[in-house]
Amino acid sequence: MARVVVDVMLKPEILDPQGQAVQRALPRLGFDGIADVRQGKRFELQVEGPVDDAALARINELAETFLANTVIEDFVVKVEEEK
Amino acid sequence: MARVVVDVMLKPEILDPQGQAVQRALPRLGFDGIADVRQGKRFELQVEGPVDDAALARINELAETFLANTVIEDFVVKVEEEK
Amino acid sequence: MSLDTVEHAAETPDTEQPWKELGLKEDEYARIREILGRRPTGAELAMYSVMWSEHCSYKSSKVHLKQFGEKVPANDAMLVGIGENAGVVDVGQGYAVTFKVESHNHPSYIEPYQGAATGVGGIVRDILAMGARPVAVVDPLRFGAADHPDTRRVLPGVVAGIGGYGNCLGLPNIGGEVVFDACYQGNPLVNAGCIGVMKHEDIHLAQASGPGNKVILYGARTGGDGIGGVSVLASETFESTGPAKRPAVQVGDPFQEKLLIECTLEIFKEKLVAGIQDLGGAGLSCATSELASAGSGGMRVELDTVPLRDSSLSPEEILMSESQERMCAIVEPQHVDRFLEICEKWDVIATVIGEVTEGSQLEIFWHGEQIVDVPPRSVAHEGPTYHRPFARPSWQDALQADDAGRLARPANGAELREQVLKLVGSPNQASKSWITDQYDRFVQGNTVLAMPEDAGMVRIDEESNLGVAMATDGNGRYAKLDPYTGAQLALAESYRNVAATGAKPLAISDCLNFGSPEDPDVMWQFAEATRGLADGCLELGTPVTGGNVSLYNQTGETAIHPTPVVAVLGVIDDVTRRTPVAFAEEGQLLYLLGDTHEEFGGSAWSEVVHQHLGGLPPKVDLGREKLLGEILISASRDGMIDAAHDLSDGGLIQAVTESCLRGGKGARLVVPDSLDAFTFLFSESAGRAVVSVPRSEELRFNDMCGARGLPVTRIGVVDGDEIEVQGEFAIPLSELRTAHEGTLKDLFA
Amino acid sequence: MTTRIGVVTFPGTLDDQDALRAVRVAGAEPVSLWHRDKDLHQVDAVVLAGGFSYGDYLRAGAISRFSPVMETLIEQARAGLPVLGICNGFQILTEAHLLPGAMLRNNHLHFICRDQKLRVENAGTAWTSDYTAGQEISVPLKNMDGRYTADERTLDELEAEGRVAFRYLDGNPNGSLRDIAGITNAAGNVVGLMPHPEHAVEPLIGTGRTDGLGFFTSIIKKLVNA
Ligand SMILES: Nc1ncnc2c1ncn2[C@@H]1O[C@H](COP(=O)(O)OP(=O)(O)O)[C@@H](O)[C@H]1O
Ligand SMILES: [Mg+2]
Repeated sequence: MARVVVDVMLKPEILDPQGQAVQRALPRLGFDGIADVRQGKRFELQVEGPVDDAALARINELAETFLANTVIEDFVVKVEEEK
Repeated sequence: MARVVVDVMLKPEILDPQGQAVQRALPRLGFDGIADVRQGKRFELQVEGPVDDAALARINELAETFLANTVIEDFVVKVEEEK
Repeated sequence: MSLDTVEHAAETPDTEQPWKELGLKEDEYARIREILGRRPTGAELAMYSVMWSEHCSYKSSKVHLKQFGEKVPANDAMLVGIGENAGVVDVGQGYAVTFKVESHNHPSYIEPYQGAATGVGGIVRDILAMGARPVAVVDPLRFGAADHPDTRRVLPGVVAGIGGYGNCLGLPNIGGEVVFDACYQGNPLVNAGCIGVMKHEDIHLAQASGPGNKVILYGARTGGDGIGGVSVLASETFESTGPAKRPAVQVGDPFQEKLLIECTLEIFKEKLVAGIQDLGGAGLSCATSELASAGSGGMRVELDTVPLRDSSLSPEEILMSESQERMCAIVEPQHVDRFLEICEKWDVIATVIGEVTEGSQLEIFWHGEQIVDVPPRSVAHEGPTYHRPFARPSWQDALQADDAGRLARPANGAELREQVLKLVGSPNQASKSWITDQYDRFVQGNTVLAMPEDAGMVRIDEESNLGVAMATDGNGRYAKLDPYTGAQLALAESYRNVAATGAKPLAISDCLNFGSPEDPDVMWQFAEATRGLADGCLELGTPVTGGNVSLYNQTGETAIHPTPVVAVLGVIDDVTRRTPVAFAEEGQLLYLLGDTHEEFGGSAWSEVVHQHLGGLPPKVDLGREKLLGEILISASRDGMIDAAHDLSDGGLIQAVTESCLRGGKGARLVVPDSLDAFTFLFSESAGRAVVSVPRSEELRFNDMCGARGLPVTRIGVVDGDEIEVQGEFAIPLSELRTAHEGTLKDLFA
Repeated sequence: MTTRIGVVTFPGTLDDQDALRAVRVAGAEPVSLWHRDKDLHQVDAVVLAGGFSYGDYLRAGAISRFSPVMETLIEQARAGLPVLGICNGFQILTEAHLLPGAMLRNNHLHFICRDQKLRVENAGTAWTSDYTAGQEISVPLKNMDGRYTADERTLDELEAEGRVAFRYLDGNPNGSLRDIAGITNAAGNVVGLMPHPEHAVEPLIGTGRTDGLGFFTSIIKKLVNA
């Protein structure tokens, strides 16, 4: 079975309060040199059968219509090697 | 500036209701052939200066003590090529 | 990219400007040129276009809204009236209460979660800007058909957004409405209300006076949110270097808003502000022009000092940005340091962006060059006024003639029973707990009553037990049949709900949701509804303290039902005397207050059983509503009743079912001689309530009603674990509970 | 000498005023503590109140756990200072590893607000001595991330040592493992639970019950008798 990963991130121009809160906490924790933090979602899908173009097209559609809210989010679909 | 990504996923033995909810919705949306869905978090960090071993070690520590709660979560740190 | 300065605008009168794309009419653009004596700069055009929009200027509605200021009942508790961020009423003991309802309909259709969340955020800042601590929120909602697939997208998102924002903010949600109707399919209504409390001396107004005083912007950084339309300007007038498409959707940060609230309250406590305004629609354009306009007029702003989230924003975009969680304060110079210190304490970014000046112009600079030089009143308060044509729709008579009285009625007890179960389990009449359990109703530790009570009630003074109550109501079906009466019925129901808890209704706010004002049918509905509401408020003695209008709620040619939502605020001297809805004491007597007629037009029964909408809505008798209210309040204060529930949609059987389920006790009902069982159970005559009276109080209660001339009928007793209508049918509570409480869960969980 | 009980306010804490009120209603002196201040101002016990500190961003309690006040609190809690974590406070205590396990999103993925029945399993902690073991109480529950989770070994250990302090009755509201609503550390001074006893200390307000008052009277008695 193959693993397909869908990364969903807020569009760059959209406010990301979570990422901001994390970033603001960093100096307090003694971490500096990190200019920006954005927080998004990662979906790991276990796909039955071959991950061919047709399967990827379907997963793209799934990401576009369901996993991501394209009004405010962008997404990337990647096939991962199974370890 | 380089981008470092930290992926945080619930440990495999921990119930992931968000992933499950996604998976359960799939048939309704007309998608099948996906055996499992897990949902995690993705952090994109913009790092100032070079991402050398020292910087990576610090980010690993950040992930271990802060970005992930290792009681329930695993994490992976990756350096991404800037596009 | 060259900057369109005031000087440049004066020199280039013939430059083409995208006024049309920004939604201005030709004559409006001409008027702007006339006011300024030249063409506007890009920044000025942006300001005028958004401030003169329907949303900000109320240009179609204000000729009708005027009545709320004219037909003001005497002897009112109003401290601050319409025109400010929110009205303020005196509730005694030195306390003042401010409250308001606003719509966030269109954004919630596009992005349900964020649209609803930022709706809550916006109304809370309005209340805060008056100087008050927000103490509770309410959320009247309307969705398309319950079983429509898109409702599955919109409803869970809206509910999660309202909960996500309100819960994180620490404001108890104490009431609201959920109504389903196909007419709201492409136009859900997401109205949100907030109540705030302060001492009289703490009332703050949105005005900038005192030359030399500083203008401080504080809260979130400004980003490219909600400026979709204005990007046209950046890209067409100039060669924009920023992202081509700015988002029309705003994302809320309730955590930031919580900090903003605490920080602002601490600033109020130290009396550090001379004027204050929240940033909502039209962002800085609105805040600066309104503050200046309400003050002496002069203000100078250095726009490049505004802290940005996105450095590529153009000055026009900064002026227009609707980034959430921001406030603007006018502060005397000697208080600035302390002001900034308090902001720092709460991790809130605060920046001096300008000052109040001697002059009468609002002047805005960008990198040292002047890009705005306008009389602020012309932007904020002197927008266009339309006298839109209106006429009674051609279909209105036929609709009213289609009498619900002719619909087939249940023929026997078995059919009645079946229809009762169908009614109480229909989406509109079903329990809303699947939704309301997602809202924190306990936070702040002052909630006396919350869902599913008739009105929400919060204690505002721990020593004296002074409290306030609020209910919101609106019935679009009634208003469609007759908008004048429909608006009065919304008012009457909300008034009745508040009185049923034992609180005295004081004043109202409203949210008027209608279709396109360019349609004379819709404008007629609007004119009728506002007239009905204004007349009703005059008669009931409850002034309109403020509200909100949402127009263009329509899909293509089809408008939503006219939906005036009314929020009534009441006060109760001692919250320990409040009356809940639950029938909890076995053996207590049930009395029906008021008169029941055969009134089924627009009723829940006609909808659920016959999918019918026609005829006339129930008649309104506001004198009777007032009397009923007085009786309910006296009875509660004097301990004559243990429970009360107003009768509204669904009629008596709906109210009795809710009260029985809430108390976990059954009831035996007897149909009064003067009525048939069907009318008794399903009629929606207004001005009624059902109460539970301890036997020891029966005489006293009857005497009081008799002495004051309110019809009262003994209809049964609290008893057992079923609802029995004698001679007709009985339904076990468990069966009613399954029908009533399962519906929304089955649809949306 | 009156007992002084501190309540910490983090940015985004919501139920601090309620907790202070509950302390007062129970008869102790409430003391407000500020997240940036390391000083605990000689309080005899501390309540970490509910809410959404730092918006619950990252994970509930994850950012607050690193506040200055927590440095002192963690040290003193280990030395025996009584600490009660309610809801977000419980989440902070697990993030700070003063209590084992972690809190995850409710299994139904919704915020839930309801009156919740609980059984007091351990009446021997600093915060529960006014209850009897097995006693059933009802207090409001309201949270998004209330599903208690720990590995099997930890759970078995908690059970064996009687450190499951409260269990949900009449239906598990969030998928918490073994119906756990609250736990205690081995010494019994640090207790955390998801439901809100501070919302149930006055008749009429909230659910109209006073079942939560015992938490506050328990600690006062313990401190007075100490
Ligand atoms: N969206 C909502 N938010 C909060 N409370 C709600 C909401 N919808 C309904 N409620 C509450 O549920 C109860 C029943 O609602 P409803 O049947 O509309 O009341 P009524 O008919 O008395 O106006 C009321 O307490 C009302 O405030
Ligand atoms: Mg009611």
